[in-house]
Amino acid sequence: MLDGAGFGVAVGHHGELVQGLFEDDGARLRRALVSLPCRQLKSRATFIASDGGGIRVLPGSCDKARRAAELTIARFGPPGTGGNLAIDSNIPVGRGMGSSTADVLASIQAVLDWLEIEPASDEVMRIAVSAETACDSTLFKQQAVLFAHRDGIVMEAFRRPLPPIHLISIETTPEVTIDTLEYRPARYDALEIETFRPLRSLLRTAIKHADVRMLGRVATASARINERFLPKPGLDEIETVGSRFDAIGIQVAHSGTVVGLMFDALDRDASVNINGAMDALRHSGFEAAIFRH
Amino acid sequence: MLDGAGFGVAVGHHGELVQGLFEDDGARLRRALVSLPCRQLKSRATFIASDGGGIRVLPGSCDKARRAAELTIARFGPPGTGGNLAIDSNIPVGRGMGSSTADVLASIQAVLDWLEIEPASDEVMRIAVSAETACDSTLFKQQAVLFAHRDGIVMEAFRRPLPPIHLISIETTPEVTIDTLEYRPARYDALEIETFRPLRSLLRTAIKHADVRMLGRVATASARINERFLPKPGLDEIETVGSRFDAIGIQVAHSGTVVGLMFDALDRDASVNINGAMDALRHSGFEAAIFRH
Amino acid sequence: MSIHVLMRRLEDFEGPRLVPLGANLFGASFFLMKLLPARFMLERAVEQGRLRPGGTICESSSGTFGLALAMLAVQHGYRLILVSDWALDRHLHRRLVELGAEVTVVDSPAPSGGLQQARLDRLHEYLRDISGSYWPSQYDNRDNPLSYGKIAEHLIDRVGRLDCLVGPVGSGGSMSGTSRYLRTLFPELHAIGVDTPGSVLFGQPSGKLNLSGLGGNILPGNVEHSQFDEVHWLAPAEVFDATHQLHREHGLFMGPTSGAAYRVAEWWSRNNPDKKVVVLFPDEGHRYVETVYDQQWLATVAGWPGPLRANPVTVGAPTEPMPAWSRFGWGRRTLEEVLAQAGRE
Amino acid sequence: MSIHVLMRRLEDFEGPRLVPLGANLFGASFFLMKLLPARFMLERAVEQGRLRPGGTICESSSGTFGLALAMLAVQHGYRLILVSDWALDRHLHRRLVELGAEVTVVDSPAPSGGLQQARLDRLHEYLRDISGSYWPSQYDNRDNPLSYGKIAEHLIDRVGRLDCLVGPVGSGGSMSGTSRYLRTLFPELHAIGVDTPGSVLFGQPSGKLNLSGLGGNILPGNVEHSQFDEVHWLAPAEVFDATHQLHREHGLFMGPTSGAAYRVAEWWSRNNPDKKVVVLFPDEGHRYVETVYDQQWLATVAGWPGPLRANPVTVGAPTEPMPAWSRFGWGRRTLEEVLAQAGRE
Repeated sequence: MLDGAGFGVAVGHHGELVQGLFEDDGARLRRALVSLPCRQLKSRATFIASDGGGIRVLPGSCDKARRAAELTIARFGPPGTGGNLAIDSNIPVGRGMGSSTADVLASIQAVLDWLEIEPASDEVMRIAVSAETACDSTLFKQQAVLFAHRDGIVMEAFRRPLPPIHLISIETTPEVTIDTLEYRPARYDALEIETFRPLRSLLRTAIKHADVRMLGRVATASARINERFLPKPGLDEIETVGSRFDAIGIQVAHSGTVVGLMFDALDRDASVNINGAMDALRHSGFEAAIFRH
Repeated sequence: MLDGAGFGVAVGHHGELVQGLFEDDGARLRRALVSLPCRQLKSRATFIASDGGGIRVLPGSCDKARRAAELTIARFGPPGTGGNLAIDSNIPVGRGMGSSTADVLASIQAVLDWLEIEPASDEVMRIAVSAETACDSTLFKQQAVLFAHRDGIVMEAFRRPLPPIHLISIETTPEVTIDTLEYRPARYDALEIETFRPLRSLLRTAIKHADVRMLGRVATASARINERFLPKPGLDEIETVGSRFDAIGIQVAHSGTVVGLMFDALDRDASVNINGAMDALRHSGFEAAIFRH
Repeated sequence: MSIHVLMRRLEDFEGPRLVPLGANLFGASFFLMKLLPARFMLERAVEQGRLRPGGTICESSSGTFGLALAMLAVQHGYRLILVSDWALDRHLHRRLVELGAEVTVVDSPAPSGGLQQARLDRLHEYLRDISGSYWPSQYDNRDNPLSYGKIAEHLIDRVGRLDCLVGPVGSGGSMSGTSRYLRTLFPELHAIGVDTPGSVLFGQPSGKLNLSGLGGNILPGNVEHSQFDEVHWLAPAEVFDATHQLHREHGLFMGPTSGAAYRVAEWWSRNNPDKKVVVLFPDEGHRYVETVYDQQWLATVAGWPGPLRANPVTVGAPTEPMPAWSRFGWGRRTLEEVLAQAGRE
Repeated sequence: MSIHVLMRRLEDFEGPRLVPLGANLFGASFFLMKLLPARFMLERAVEQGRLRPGGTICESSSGTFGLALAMLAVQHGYRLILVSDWALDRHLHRRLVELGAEVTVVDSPAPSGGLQQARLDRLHEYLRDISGSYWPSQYDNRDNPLSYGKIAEHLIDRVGRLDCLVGPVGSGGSMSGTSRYLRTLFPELHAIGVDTPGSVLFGQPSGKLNLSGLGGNILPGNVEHSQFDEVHWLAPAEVFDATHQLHREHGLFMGPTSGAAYRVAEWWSRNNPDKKVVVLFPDEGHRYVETVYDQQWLATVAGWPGPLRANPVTVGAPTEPMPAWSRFGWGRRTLEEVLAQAGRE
């Protein structure tokens, strides 16, 4: 049992389609989000067990990943298990792109892979939230979910996965990074809280009908609400470029610095429009990259 | 691109928790089910590509798996791709335990693995239904879903995965096998159709609260309705044994021959009860095996 | 499966609104409970070719079933003839007429069976004379109880597992149907029917009835007696008092059958605090502003304003005289079984 | 975030029931639309310490807002004082009293501002004399429009993307609030307000009003004029005719403000067949059985039974005399902008 290695992979994201405060059963308000996963962004974890001696991690900065591995062993593994955890990730740090959650999830998966067990998704999410205090919804690929990222609870599962979206990723403040955990959660006012209600219903409808244009409306509205808390320099200008090139909306990292200009991946003209928008954005001095679904 | 091999794994199931006819949007009636996945039952597929020459499958009886691989290549792969598909499965055939769906899903995954792409769950399910005319819901692990198995559509996604259930698996007619595709779908009457409404709402509630006892009620009711179409010899006797040993319910393969006596996997007394029930069932001449979650 | 016919334009009005009335007591307050069985019966009649496009629906009703039919007839293009009697509220009468229903009011009782029978006699004349006419016959149509799967679904969605269902019994459809569906999942469900003295539904000798919607002088085929664990009978003054209590204490302005059910449910829930109880409130109070909700009218009611019984008296047989609130342990028996035992004692 | 106060016992009654009225026209039929803003205002007042346990709520209302407050007060233990006038339906009056509300009827108009002002004067006396009293003030309380996010949510859930919202304007809360929330997602939403001649809400010179719930002689702070693309004014006879049409053709028994909105929505929808329209129906017809739904009363209404305009006349300014159905392209402007332009022309 103590031989061998376990592997795990988890993806990063490009911020959120929606993030806000939503009523759960019993009118309880919960912070929740829908992450926009990016499969180009990956964290890979390798776990090699040893007999005792605690868990060491490389790079040493991935302390939450180490903690996640420890928690996974404490919950499922043989007592006294130690080991070496190696993380290899291409997800930018401090941009609100889920580097930390991806490291944590990949590490949990690596330990589970080594243990050869496959617990339910809610157990995995509970460990991730314990390790990190909050966790994105990137794990949920089969159905899109509205995920209470601080409670580790699915508030609502939608009927379908997210429809395919191409993105132009814009780094609005290349010189600034944000520590997600240090960042103080938004204090939404009553108007904002009530606005999340129609956002949620359009989100539900849009996913059910794979209507990316309506999804773009939801993302744009959420990005706008977030401006009061973590404004993105140049957002108006990005939106204006988008409207010239038939973008379906903008979305942001609600606790990060990136902005995404969204395009319908199933639209025949998407490539041409994306190239046009890229030129226009670069011309305006934005640092932009294309993320295809 | 044409080098290398792709691997895929899919699990079988022990019949369904529920199967029936349910109203969708616009009051459209759809046949749908919730499979009860069994991770001990697995089909593993290996795909090795070749340049042209069609797709060959081993064992040759797995024709639907071959067709699934073809459809996957037609949808995602380079034109003209051929190859060898090998299936290795421990799922009993003709028992309503999803051997065929598992072969199909494993084969699709193997081709996708070789292509290094990861399409959305709804695309995978569409291919599976095309290959097989119907497909179980075993793919959906993160959230339990009510799945329209002939349309390949998720009718409803629930907030949580299925709670852990231990099973005593009983083969009611060892000498009989059933060809799922040849088996004529149940013609439910109005009372049965209306009964699926409260079943569905208790299913939703039970999954949301991880209430296995209520889930047992739902499964038992569905098994009872199915008696008019594909009766399971000895069902009453199995249920009586169950009630003596605190089973939470019975479930059946609605188009197969197996019956499951369900136990709460989180109940401390489950093991003792399962052993007691096993003895009682064997004493009554049943062919029974334990499937732990 | 035959063609799935849809008459769902008013579907949003079919389900109840759930209101917590106590720690474990929930009221299911309907806009018009009969809308669901009426729609279901019509859909099924069309599916089975018993009702054709533009056909004529004929029914005997002085209450909510007639209104439900009228609302559906106007949506889906049917002619509607309703046979009614003096109990028809004048505002409701006006509404039915504006909805295009042809309303006939019968005022002399039949030699046997009273007004209810006289209305049926008139109804049968229409059915005989109008070709292609269709009679929903809510009292005996099996599709009436069959339609309540949707209500069972709704109740489970809102309160989860139920231990007890309480409701008034008129046609028998709602209580028999809903209990049956709920018992598929909760076999131990305790079902309590609420009736009134002088109603033959649960074995009382036939007498004059002063409560529309509760009990009757003819036994409907849709009362499935073996679904009931317990039956209560309330006298009119008690029913009206409870109706006002429901309004005063919970803000729910409902008809008298709701009041009757509320009194019984509140009592049972108080005595079984660990059980989850749902009580059915079939219609709103508007039809009763000139009767139940009018103090002058109430002053003419026998036994008003009381004193009233605070608890039911348990009777030995449903055939006993019942001056006021009485209860009997029905024990899921048939009417014959209960009456046979009552006769032996 | 402050404490999240819950007063949700009647929450099931807050949302509308959706009814298809045409290919792309949906009616949102409310039990009592004011229940949602009333609950929301009270919750917020408790959160912010403006309403304390057992406190006294004082409000001026002769209609549904008063009923909503009374239903909530009885649920959650508040004393309620309502100042009303002759327009209070007697059955509603009786209901309010049974719910424990203390109802004061003002019958002499103030020298300026008429009855509406006289009621406000009386209200202010109560607020001054009763310590710990709280005035919801639905006409100016920002929490009124704020509460309609839930309605926007509900409409999107049921019909998806909306192109046009039509509704009567009284306090301004429902149309201003719902439009605002919907525009967060559908900025191009076409919002149509329905008013009546003689109401100052959209610039008519103040005149005698014969329609409760539609328009007013005092301009509420909650009418956010810049939310409206188009405004219609209907005379009483037109409103009542439309109310009967809504009942006759769709089985919906609603109050006159619903009828007014229906006429406008039906016309706009007919002229924009590719647009999805939702029309708000704020309350049911029961309060009007002795007026709008009574033919004898109707015979006393000026201009009844017609002839009536089949289409609106487009006016050049909202200040023009309007003998009958009129419309004006408001263009999301403020009242000042519109009146300034009207003055220049």
